[in-house]
Amino acid sequence: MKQDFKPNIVGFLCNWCSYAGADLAGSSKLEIKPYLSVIRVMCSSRVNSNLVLNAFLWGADGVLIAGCHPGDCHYEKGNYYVRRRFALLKKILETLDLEPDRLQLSWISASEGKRYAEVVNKFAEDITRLGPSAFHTNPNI
Amino acid sequence: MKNPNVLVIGSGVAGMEASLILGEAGQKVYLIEKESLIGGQTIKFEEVYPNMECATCMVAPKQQEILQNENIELFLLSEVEQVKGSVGEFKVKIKKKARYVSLVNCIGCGACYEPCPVSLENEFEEGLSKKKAIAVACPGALPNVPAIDPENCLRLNGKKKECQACKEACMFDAINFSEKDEILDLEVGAILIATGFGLLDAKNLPQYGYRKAKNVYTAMEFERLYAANGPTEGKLVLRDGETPKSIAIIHCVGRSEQGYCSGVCCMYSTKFSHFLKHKIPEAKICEFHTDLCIPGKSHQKFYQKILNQGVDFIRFDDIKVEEKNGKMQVIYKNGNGEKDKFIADMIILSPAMIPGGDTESLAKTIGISLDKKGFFSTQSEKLSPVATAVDGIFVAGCAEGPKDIPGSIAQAEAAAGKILSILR
Amino acid sequence: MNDEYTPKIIGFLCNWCAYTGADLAGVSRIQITPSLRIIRVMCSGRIDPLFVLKGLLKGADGVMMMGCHPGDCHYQKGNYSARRRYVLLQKLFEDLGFESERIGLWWVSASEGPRYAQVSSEFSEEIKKLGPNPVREEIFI
Amino acid sequence: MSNVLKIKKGVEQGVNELLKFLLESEKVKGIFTLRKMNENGAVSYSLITHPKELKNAVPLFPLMPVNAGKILSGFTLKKAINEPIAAVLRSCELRAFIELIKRTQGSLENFLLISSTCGGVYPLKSLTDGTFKEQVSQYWESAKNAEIASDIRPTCAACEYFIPQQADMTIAIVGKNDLQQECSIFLNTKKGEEFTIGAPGNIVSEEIDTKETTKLREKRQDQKKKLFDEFEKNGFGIKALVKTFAACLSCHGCSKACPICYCTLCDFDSKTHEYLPSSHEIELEQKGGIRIPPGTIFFHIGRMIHMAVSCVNCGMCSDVCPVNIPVSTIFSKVGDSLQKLFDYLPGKDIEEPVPSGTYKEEEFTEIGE
Amino acid sequence: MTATQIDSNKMPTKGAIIPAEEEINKTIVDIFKKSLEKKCFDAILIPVRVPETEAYAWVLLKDQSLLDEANPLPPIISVQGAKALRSLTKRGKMTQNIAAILRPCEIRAAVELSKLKQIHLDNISLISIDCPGAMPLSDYLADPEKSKKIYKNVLEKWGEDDSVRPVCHICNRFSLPSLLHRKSVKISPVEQDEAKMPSIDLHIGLLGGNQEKIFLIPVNPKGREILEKLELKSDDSLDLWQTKVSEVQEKKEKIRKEFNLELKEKIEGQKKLTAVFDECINCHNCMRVCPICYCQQCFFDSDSLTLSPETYISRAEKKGALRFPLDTMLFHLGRMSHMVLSCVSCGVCEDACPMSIPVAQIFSLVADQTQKSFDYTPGINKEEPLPLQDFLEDEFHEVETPSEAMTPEEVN
Amino acid sequence: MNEKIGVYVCECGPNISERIDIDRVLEEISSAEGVKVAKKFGLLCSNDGKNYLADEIKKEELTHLVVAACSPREHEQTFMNVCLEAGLNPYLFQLVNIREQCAWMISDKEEATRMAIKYIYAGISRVTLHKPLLKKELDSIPDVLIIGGGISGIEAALCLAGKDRKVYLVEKTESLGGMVKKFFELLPYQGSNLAVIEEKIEQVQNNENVEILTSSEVEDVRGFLGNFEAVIKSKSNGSETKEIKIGAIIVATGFKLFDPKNIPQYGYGKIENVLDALEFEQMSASGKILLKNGNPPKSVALIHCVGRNEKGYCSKVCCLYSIKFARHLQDKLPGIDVSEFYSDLCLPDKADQDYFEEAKKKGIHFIRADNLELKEKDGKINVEYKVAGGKKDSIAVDMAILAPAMVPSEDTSKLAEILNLPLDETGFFKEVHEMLDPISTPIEGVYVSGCALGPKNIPESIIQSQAASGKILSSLIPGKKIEPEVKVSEIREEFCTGCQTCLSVCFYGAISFDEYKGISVVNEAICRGCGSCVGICPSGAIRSKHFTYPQLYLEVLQALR
Repeated sequence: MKQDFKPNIVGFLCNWCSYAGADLAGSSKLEIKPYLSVIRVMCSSRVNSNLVLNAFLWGADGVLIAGCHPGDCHYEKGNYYVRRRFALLKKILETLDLEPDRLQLSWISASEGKRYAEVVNKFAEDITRLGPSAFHTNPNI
Repeated sequence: MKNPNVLVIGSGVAGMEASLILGEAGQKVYLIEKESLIGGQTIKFEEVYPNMECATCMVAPKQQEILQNENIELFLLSEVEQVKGSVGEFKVKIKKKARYVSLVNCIGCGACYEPCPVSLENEFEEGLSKKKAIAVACPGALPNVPAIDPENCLRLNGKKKECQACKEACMFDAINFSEKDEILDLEVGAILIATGFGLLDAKNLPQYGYRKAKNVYTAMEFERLYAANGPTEGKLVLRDGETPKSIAIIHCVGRSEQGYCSGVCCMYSTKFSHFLKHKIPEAKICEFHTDLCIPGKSHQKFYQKILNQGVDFIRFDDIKVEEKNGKMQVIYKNGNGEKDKFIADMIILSPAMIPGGDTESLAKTIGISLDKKGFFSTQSEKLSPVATAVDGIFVAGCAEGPKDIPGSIAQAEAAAGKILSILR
Repeated sequence: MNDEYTPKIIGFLCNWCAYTGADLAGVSRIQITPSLRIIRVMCSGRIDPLFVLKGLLKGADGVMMMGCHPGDCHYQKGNYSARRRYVLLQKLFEDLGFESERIGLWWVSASEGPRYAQVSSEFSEEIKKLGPNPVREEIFI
Repeated sequence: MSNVLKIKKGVEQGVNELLKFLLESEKVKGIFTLRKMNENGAVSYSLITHPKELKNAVPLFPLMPVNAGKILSGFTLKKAINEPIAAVLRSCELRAFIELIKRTQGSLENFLLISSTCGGVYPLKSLTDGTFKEQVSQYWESAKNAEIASDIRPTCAACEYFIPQQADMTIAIVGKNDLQQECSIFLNTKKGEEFTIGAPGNIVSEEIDTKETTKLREKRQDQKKKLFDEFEKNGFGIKALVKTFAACLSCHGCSKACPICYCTLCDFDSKTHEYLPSSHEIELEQKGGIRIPPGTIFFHIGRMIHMAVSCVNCGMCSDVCPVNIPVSTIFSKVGDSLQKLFDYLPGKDIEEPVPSGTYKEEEFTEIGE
Repeated sequence: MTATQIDSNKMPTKGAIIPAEEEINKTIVDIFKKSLEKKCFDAILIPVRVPETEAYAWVLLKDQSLLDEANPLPPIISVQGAKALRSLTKRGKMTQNIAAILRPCEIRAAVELSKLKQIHLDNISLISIDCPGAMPLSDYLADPEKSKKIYKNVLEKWGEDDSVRPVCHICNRFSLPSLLHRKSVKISPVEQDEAKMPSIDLHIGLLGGNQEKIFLIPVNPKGREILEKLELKSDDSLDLWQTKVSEVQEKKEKIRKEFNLELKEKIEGQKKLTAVFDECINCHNCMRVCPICYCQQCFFDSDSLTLSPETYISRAEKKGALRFPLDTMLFHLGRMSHMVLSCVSCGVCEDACPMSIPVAQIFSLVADQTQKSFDYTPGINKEEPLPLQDFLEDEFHEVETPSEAMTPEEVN
Repeated sequence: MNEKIGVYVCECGPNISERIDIDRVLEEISSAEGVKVAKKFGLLCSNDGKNYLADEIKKEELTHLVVAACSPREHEQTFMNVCLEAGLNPYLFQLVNIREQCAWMISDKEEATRMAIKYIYAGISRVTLHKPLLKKELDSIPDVLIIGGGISGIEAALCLAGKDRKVYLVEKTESLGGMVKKFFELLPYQGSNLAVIEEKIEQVQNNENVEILTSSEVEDVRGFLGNFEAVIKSKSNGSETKEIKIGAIIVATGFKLFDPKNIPQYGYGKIENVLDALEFEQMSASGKILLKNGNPPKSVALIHCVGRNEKGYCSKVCCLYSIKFARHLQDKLPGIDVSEFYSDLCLPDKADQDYFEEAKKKGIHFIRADNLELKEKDGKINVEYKVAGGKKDSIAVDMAILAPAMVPSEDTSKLAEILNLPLDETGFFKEVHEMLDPISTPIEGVYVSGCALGPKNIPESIIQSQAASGKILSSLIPGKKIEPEVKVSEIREEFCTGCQTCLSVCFYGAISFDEYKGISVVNEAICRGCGSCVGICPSGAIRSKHFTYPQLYLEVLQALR
């Protein structure tokens, strides 16, 4: 693992819970590792496999999807669907041994600023440990 | 011509809901809140039964809407001083206390907390954490603007007149020590009281050992204790930093003294068990209850689920808490009249919901009556569950009696409905 | 070949000239071949070669295209395009060994009722001579 | 006569030298060319931006995994590139690109177009069935001698347009006896000359058309005639077509691979050509039986109507056909005839309009009277 | 028990045994001729050889004479049968009664498509047949005569001859009635058993018949009614068939396991998988012939992914080079994420791949794993909801980051 | 491309400026494609800042605006308003959050600056794909359909009907009043006040803005908030149907009682003088509390929680009305012996407990028991039961009154289908959000009140009706147009394959299927813009405005810079 490896992590955050949680982490001045770029979506269920694959294949070292806790979805059921889709994607990557650990699904509520910071930092650590994604440099992808 | 404006007193879920409905209808709403933030009691909860939704996530969009709605004028740190007139033409005097921090200039960066030399007990956190004399109640409070506590601010209470640490730290010129309390005159067509509830002070019931035994908490304290934005950031620890291994939750604290069942304690106590079981799976948890009051179509299922998770539910007749050799024990008589005891590291009391602190004075100010239990009374004999005896004055939420959140919201919507119906 | 055989012919007629011409023939009580089924289009330029192809592959015995005379197009230039497409189609049919006689293009003006009657009955006669479109019996088409 | 850059190296190394020069001197931002991907011989087009990646560049490799014209069109569909890129592509690919640009499906702007006199390419199948390595050993020899290399795509063997028309530079291959010693790059345009200023090698003056190229053209023309005749021998008319397309899976892979088929949603894949159950039933009543899915012949002829005048005979369609239908032969036969009809050579001149989009008042005047 | 295992208690036990006088193919065709005569059906959808060629095409026929060239089990799959059914009924239901004779994977794809509203199964009797697999399209086209002979052998030696396509060789779903779907559907318990049966009416059993007889197996009342109309008694015992099905099943499971282990070794991991797909030329043939890929316009063919050239250049600059056509890996993984839960491993994708990439084998491997984790076997019963259109509130917690950011131990 | 993008970075006092090197940010991004100006400002959300921005938009003739400042949750609306004022479509603006999620979270200035640049790049490339979205306005009909003429329905009608708002009150039976008309007394501790009900019925009958349709049922409903159409079938007028147009609907179809016959050990229907609560209400209302043999009962057992375990919920009201029965029996038949068998007493209203205490004082026996079984014995009813600790006991009584669980009324599931409303596990209508929105349904403009949602007492039912009225009065104002959400999903017709997957995941019923075209159709008036449908559509035929695939995809790309 190189010292200067700064992973690129893409985080899809749902507007109502996780994005608010991230804001709270910010206003609580919690320190996070500067590797995660946040992309706001209205509901975690908007995140389809293509977006995740895009990020992953285009060289993201990690992808995080965060939404409201099950049952808390602002649109009632969205996160249940995304969980299924995610389970599918994870399984595909697992079967093909494509480093499924680079994908993570987390439920982060609006009040969980602390958790947001913890999740992001832990994920960043894990990814740093995994090292750069090889897709990043493969000219055939 | 009736004045179309409405005065809403209290910005808890009921007050917010009613204000939003009235605001959406195009009515001008004056929303009066005695605290420095909006949201009432609900924002203190981490999650709510029976679906364990995150309360902040539920309420935050509503809070945002209140702050952004053009039809809603919000008065924080404010109380009603006088009400005159009748339906369609009430004249109201409001006392708005100085905040000393400008809601317009402050951007909520929090730079001013650090330098403040005063450290105080944080009431919002049930005294479980400290705050400064200039502070917001909790992270994520809305509006995200601190207030200065004039009684404790060294400059304002005169103890150190030259202190202006906060002002120096503020880059936005948001702090104004010379701000004064104001009296405002409002004219409204209808008034809605949504001042909420308080909890019976457990100190008044010595048998429960509150404030005597070390780790006895009230329900509200426990709510904050496990809140992700609370004093321990959701870490469940006792005052000495230990993780509790056996927990007793005692229902009906003050029920017989108050003479009514508060209707929600059984469920929220069960919710506590749910949370505890989740966080500390190996912990022994015991719920002490009398009659279980779990109406609502999904509540029994929830109770059953917790029961199946291995939480003990014990029906008691007589109960007290004692501390012996540093161990707390719950001594009780069970449903069959047999005596028994339970050793607990942590005891959570579920006290009765009582009228909010200033209910009596507010009733006097407005000129409406209270019922036997001290809540605002409605014309229930006329099947008007949100109307008071005075035309044009309504009551919603726990100001009318103990209630759960949906009950409060429904009442708020009902009151808004009645108001829209009479003001059109 | 059966004497009874009446070919199925589809005619695509432009609204402004040919169709009016056909109407005129009707008003003038000129006998028209009963084989012709007319489809009105606004301009001969609208006749998609795919219409013609589809008609033939679905078993029409002949397809007629009719439009305004060159220079008379209601839409200025439509019939020139139609002509190119017709040429293309005819050439293509020849190359593929189809009976390119089964398609035809005629300019018929609004006043040419008799011409309309004449070209259509002539075409019908020719088609009769060709016999039914062999495509009709083709199952694997 | 035009200026020719002569690099004293074998043609393959010579071209790589040139490309390296272009990239290293930062005259171009990148090189678009074929690149070897693995040891199996698989190549793909790549945009190479770093000189170190040029070691895998195989600009003249006799395989066409995709038609580069289609790729460049997609590349510049949203807008033109704003920094120069050198693109190495074959004559038919260049023609396809130009046909697409005529339909505003891309832009030539800022491209430095490098092409070659083309000896043809091998079918992709030769790669998958392992025959490629053996076949390719003959390739350069045939090119040198202006012969038709055996086993190349049938459509390549019959291609007479192997000298590119619109390229800024043309690498001479066909009939070049000194292929292994010298690389001749014809600088056809001012742009071509400008970009080679400072390049290794020396400039001479030469004619691209030689006796040798004429010889190959004639051979290919013969081959074409043979190919077309053979097709005609197999039968004409609807019955023959049904047989030819009997195995068609309706996968429409031919249209997807075709550089000229640029539609986002092909009409034949759209709802326009879906049938109501009732229309199936009517036809069933009439015929006693119907092929499902219907419209096989309709699709192929329909596609022909849409694109045959622009067909550049690249042969991609035949290569991707999973059931070995000689699509490209049929299309080039029809295309050839239609192009003659309109006196049109696709991709020859970017200014020349597509025949179906234009007309002359005084043409085909005998029609319709 | 998983859905793929045989629960012989639930398999149909009674059917009609028909002796085959000449070839079994002729016996089957004769039954269908009779079914047209007896008005069991108005028309039949079946593969028919195109005259004067070696190609097969789906034909919907009324005319009995067309059945002479019909073959319910041709050596190849040309168009996937579900695709044919879709072409027939995408826009609505048939008004006539149609019998569709399809291979098990085709039926399953058809059932999946009916869930996706691409096929209207009303008035269609699905008739399945024990399937020994099909041969690679390229092998067959290279030498049809030889292939036909080989295929005869395949039919005789179930599961032993590996001249069939790899996915057929490892197929463990070759006899539909042996598959039951596990989840109860929302209907009364009385109908439960029937509802768990595959959505077919009739099955043609070849296994255990030794090329001398075939089994006509009704799966539901409609199937029994058809046999009645054909004046066939359906009370013959199916022991022979059942035993053979179980036997072959066991064998196939074993082959499949070993095969997939080997395959995994070959493709697993970023490097290997990328290398496998390196040769992809982006023709999308695999998607176009796939019965489950039903989209009018594939997302990966659409304009959604087109970007400005600068973005491509900057991507190239990061790696030194960038391969075109772009995003082939994205296409394969993306397509996989769209359809793999419904993948029936019919193998047509691989047949259609001009670059001979083992698409079907890879997809089948992933389908195995993913479908297992969703406890879903595609195409068994049309009442079972598609996994991604459904959810349970309490499931898949293993994919979530644990909600405990701190465990109690850490707190202490 | 002719974009003229303006990028403005807010210093937010020291909050951003001290943590991020804004000058470097500006230097970097000013060369980004399409950027015309890139500037910083002290505090953009201040009045000065807003005016500055508005001036800049006009002065620089900006086509797109990017502001890098705080969270969109804080000031997105603020800057959208600035755009509106300056004549720029507010959806051609993107707020980039470099405060909360950047400056405040990353202490290393270098890193924070790097991230800020990434974020702003993402904002710039995204904004170029933004489409100007326009607010839509739809006419709305203020009239309301109320289904169910019980106390809930009547209350809602009274609350809603007015000069400019008509109410259709549809009742299945021949007369209004519903269940409560069958009671002998409404609220236990306030005496008989049946008159209140009669008064309300009269009021509603005399209200000229209420059209009462008795013996009628709703056959079909189509449309959305503000524009529903309903077909009402009347049974009395020879099955005549009537079509009405309304803007909102309240379902108040009430409840029925659980049939005690389902639990044989209560002997209901087999043993004489075992009544259910409703039968006793009516008996009391008639004034004659008599046994089958014509004699008044001398002892009565009141049995709570009949069916509670079977249904899985407590019906809340039975405890109180059983006490009401007991006290009524004592009043009418002095000396009578009354025993109440209960499991848990549920008396959550503030006055309930006192009422119960009084009953206890009056000598009514309260027995906590389970495993009850009623048997006929010597012409009497023998109640056998177990008390806590498992001890068995029994008493013999003349009469037993069962308090069965409240269950959904017959038509609930049929109506749910017509209205496309979900039911919960218990078979009652399901509220959109049990906590926060207790009377709304997933279909905007359709509300449910009273016992159709679950067991409830009369005041609660009334509150819910008033609440539903409140919602309608505030959202459907006569003459005012409704403004549906702008960032909704849209279908690209030619790409839709008609698989209806999107329908299956849309919680709000905003997508329907056009049989003729064979494609899905989004009703923009209903869609809330969550994008679940977009997430699941494989072909990308459906997309969410302002969160389109390419927009997000460019953000991803920039994140990977």
